Amino acid sequence: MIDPPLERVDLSRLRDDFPILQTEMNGRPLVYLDSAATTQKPVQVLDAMDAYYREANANVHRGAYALAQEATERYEGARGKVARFVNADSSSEIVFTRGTTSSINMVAYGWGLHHLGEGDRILLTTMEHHANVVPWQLICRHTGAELVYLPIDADYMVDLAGLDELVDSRLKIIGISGMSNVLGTIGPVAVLVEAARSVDAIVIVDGAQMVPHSPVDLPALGADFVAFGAHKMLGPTGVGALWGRPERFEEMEPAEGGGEMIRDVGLHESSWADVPHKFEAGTPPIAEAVGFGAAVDYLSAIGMDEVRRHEIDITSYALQRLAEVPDLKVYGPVDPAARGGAVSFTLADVHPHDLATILDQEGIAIRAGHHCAKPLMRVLDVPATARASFYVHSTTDEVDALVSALWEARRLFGLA
Amino acid sequence: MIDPPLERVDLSRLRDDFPILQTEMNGRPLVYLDSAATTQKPVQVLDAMDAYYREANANVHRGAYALAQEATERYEGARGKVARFVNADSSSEIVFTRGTTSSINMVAYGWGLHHLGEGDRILLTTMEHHANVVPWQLICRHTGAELVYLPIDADYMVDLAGLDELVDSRLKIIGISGMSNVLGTIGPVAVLVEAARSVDAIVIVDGAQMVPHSPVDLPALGADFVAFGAHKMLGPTGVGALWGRPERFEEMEPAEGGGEMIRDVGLHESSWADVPHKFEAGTPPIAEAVGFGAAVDYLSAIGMDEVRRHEIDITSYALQRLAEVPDLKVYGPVDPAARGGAVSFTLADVHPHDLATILDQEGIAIRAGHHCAKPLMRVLDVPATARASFYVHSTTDEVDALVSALWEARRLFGLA
Amino acid sequence: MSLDQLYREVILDHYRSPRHSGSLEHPDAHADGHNPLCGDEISLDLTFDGDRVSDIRISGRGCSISQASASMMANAVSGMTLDEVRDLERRFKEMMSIEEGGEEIDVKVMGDLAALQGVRRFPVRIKCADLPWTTLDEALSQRS
Amino acid sequence: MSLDQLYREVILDHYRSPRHSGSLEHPDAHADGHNPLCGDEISLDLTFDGDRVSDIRISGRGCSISQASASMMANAVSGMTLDEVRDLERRFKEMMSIEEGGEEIDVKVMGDLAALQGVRRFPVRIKCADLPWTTLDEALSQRS
Ligand SMILES: Cc1ncc(COP(=O)(O)O)c(C=O)c1O
Ligand SMILES: Cc1ncc(COP(=O)(O)O)c(C=O)c1O
Repeated sequence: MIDPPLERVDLSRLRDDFPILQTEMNGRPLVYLDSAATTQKPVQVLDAMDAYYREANANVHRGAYALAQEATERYEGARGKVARFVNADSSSEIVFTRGTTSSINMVAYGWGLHHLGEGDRILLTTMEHHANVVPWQLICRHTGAELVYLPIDADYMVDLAGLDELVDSRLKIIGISGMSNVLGTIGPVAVLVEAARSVDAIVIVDGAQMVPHSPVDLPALGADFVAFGAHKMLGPTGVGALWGRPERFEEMEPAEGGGEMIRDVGLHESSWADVPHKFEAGTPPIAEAVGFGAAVDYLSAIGMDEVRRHEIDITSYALQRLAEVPDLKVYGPVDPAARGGAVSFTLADVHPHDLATILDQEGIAIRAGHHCAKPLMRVLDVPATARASFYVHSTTDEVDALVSALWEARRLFGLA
Repeated sequence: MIDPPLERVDLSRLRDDFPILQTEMNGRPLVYLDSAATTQKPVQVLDAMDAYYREANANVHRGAYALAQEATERYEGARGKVARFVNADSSSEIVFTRGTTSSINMVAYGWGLHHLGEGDRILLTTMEHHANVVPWQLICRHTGAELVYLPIDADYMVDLAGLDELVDSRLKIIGISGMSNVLGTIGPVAVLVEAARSVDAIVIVDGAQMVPHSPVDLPALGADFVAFGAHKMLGPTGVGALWGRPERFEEMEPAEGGGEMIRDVGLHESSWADVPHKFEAGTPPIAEAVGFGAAVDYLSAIGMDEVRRHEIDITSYALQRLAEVPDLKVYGPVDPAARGGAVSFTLADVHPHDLATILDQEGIAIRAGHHCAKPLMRVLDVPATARASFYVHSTTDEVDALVSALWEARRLFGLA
Repeated sequence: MSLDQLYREVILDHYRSPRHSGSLEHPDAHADGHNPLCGDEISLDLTFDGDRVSDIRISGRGCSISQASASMMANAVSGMTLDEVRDLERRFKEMMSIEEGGEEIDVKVMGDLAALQGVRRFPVRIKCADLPWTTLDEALSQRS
Repeated sequence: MSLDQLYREVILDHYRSPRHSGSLEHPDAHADGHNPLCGDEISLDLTFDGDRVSDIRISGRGCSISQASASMMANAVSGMTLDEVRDLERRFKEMMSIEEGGEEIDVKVMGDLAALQGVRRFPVRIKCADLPWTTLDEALSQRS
């Protein structure tokens, strides 16, 4: 384990913890700039999962033998770690899910389906990830509710000018990204929470990017639900979490039925277990939760203030260096303190996929495409963007490599 | 890798592949007799997942760089492996899910919610796992459909006497366990498939126990959907599969919305990707799918005929030895060829939890409780049973240890 | 041998012949207890004579530990004042939580209940022993 | 250098100045192509004069490879008989799948399309080059 707290200058030491960062891609040392899509995993996380399978694997709960008890303790222990990481008041405010998408769907089906009717409204923004759009479209089909949107302004911030007009008794749910995976924009959660309160609407925050990249105190945020996932914060695939206010969880119906989530099952009627188990039907992602716990331990050892500080540093540097490249356009706020470390850009008429291929040959992994934000692509009037995104192990050298490769792209595309 | 096919006598060699089987519980060598709850994992599965994270981790699909391509190939490669394992005609007949429970809920919400109405009927049996009961209760609430049940007969087989009476135009869905996790009973899938055909109902098989324990050719089974999970067949937690007939998948709506499952997303309307991706919203359990692929490779190397033969052998032996213990009652078919390797029993008035505690002290892990089958417990008129369950690595020595410990339980409870 | 300590004769006796078994037609307080992890159930009726437990009836299903604990508890609290019940409850909880080799159990005060001290060595089963007590707690809290 | 091979001038020229760009008001056949993995889009209209492609118009959005491939394809098939189109299609698929250092590409037959052979070395991008052809396939299958 690393010793908390690390000195700022020592973050580069972390790289040794990530086996994949020692590998090559296309014969070049891997420069991984796609952490917004999924993060790489430190050995501490891999070892925690491996140890679970080698020493403690059994199905959780209900097991009357020592191994099952140990498995249950590691699983529930992980819940406690995640709860403490987000400063929850109790472990029961954390429901383990399959990931961010699954967490949002759980609220859509578990709360939305039961509280929305004809003419009710759900307010989103045009920068939302598909995960915070499509579930609500599905719920609208079932309930007759309708979607309304807040636009993005010229500075790539959520435009709140029209908010007042949209806040009335029809408004039941506000869905907002805590941090955009395309623009980096930090969502105006506080303002929306206040607006929601005035009409008794609930606020669900898509925390997929927010939780991994900044210190969070979820109860203090004021929202009702926050969805996030492990694989974007050094943890494994296959597990995520839904944080919720206890009173909202009480109002929510289980979205899935099965074992573990019941109190009693009759042939025609059943009753539910207490929160959070009520929402965890079936064998949960046990090893994955254990890995999630190890990931938040790792992040806590660094310190989330330090994580955020490093992100601001590296993003500032990247924005600066990218500005040197002619014909390069960045989509997102210019102030590094108002944004996360996902930097979207285009280069003249070079299609982002061509850019990605060119960078790939240099060992540099960036994402190119619509980033699961097609509505936003239409707002930006581009079919796709290229996106570099950073995390705790990212270095200025890696930014430099990105920038040189962009110059090479200019040459290849004959941009003078 | 082990070399296929193993000689029958060599199955015990497999034990070296399972690190946890070399450990102790309460100071005694672990005798793991709870494979029906979850199986232990061979190193081959753990290594495949570890290697994925160390060499190839990236988000799948859409990635234009080599690492993302490699991750996608491993993920889709795993889909191909699982498809071949169940003899599917194409990889697109396999949807990766969170597990068996999730697979059944997907059909309930994706097919049931859209095809059922007031007065329609869903036919289940009283031996179903909660995972194949509760989702249908939830769908009945939403649609006004009703549940009807086939009972269990005195030989612990599904009683088909009343079937004809229940097969009429109201019948829309039949849900049947391919193999009971409590009784070991093999469900009468073929008979129910024929009954369903006559009235155009669909059949969904809960294959949680069936798929891991016997050679399966899912298309030949005749059912419309089969749900199963990795963690009960040497694979990791956090992933499962839903096999479906292509034409049924086409009739099915996505149960969850988000990234990866879309063709296009507008502000108010979206269109879906092709099957199977249409049903895989969000970042899938990538490493877990890779582990699932390694698990079916391992089972295929043994050969599923051999797996089944071993299960019949060890179950015969267990039934024989258990019959020697006075006051011990087994719940389930006596013919080992008509059942799987989950053996439920009670011993006089010793409560199953007390039994489990006593066995636990001897290093023997068995399950005690309702096994997520409360309706069946009512049929059997017991609050709980003890259950020993076997898999490829189980030995007759382990059965012997179980039987001695049961004698010890007799002594402790003063049974003469 | 610790299993012998867990399954002492007095425990099996209470398990097999539970005292104060049954229910009351007009209870002053009632509560149902349930251990979701293992399915054990306790249903508890009480009547009071002023501050004193005049009758207590318990029905339930479950393992020897939960059912014996219920029977022993019923025996003990029957006829006690509320304060005495609270005191016994505190002592019982203490007994279940103290380290082995810690404070001695006062067998005179605890009576048969002292037989449950072996449960401490089986952490999975402590909840079984606790179930009747948490159910009693709920019934009493209804009353006040 | 392989990237230079991929992004040859002729490809960039077709990317920047796509031939046969646009749509037809009364097409005899039409198809939309879409690569769900990267989002590239192709929309294709055809008219026929008997067995011969009399006009072809393409509009689309996407990377240099898919758009250049579309433009080159339109150039090549315009005026061809259906059999000739099928033959060219076969040759193109062959070119994209053969091992490097394998059979020589017949530049005379393939024309500008030969410039796409560099794509083979970038397996992720082969689908980009293929997209216009699978879309053409669909349009032709509508007709028969
Ligand atoms: C017959 C049967 N069905 C369904 C399930 C549910 O599987 P899971 O908990 O992995 O979703 C199980 C296992 O618990 C089972 O044995
Ligand atoms: C802002 C945002 N929301 C939601 C998601 C969906 O997360 P997942 O795919 O892990 O469910 C992502 C990541 O893809 C994201 O960046």
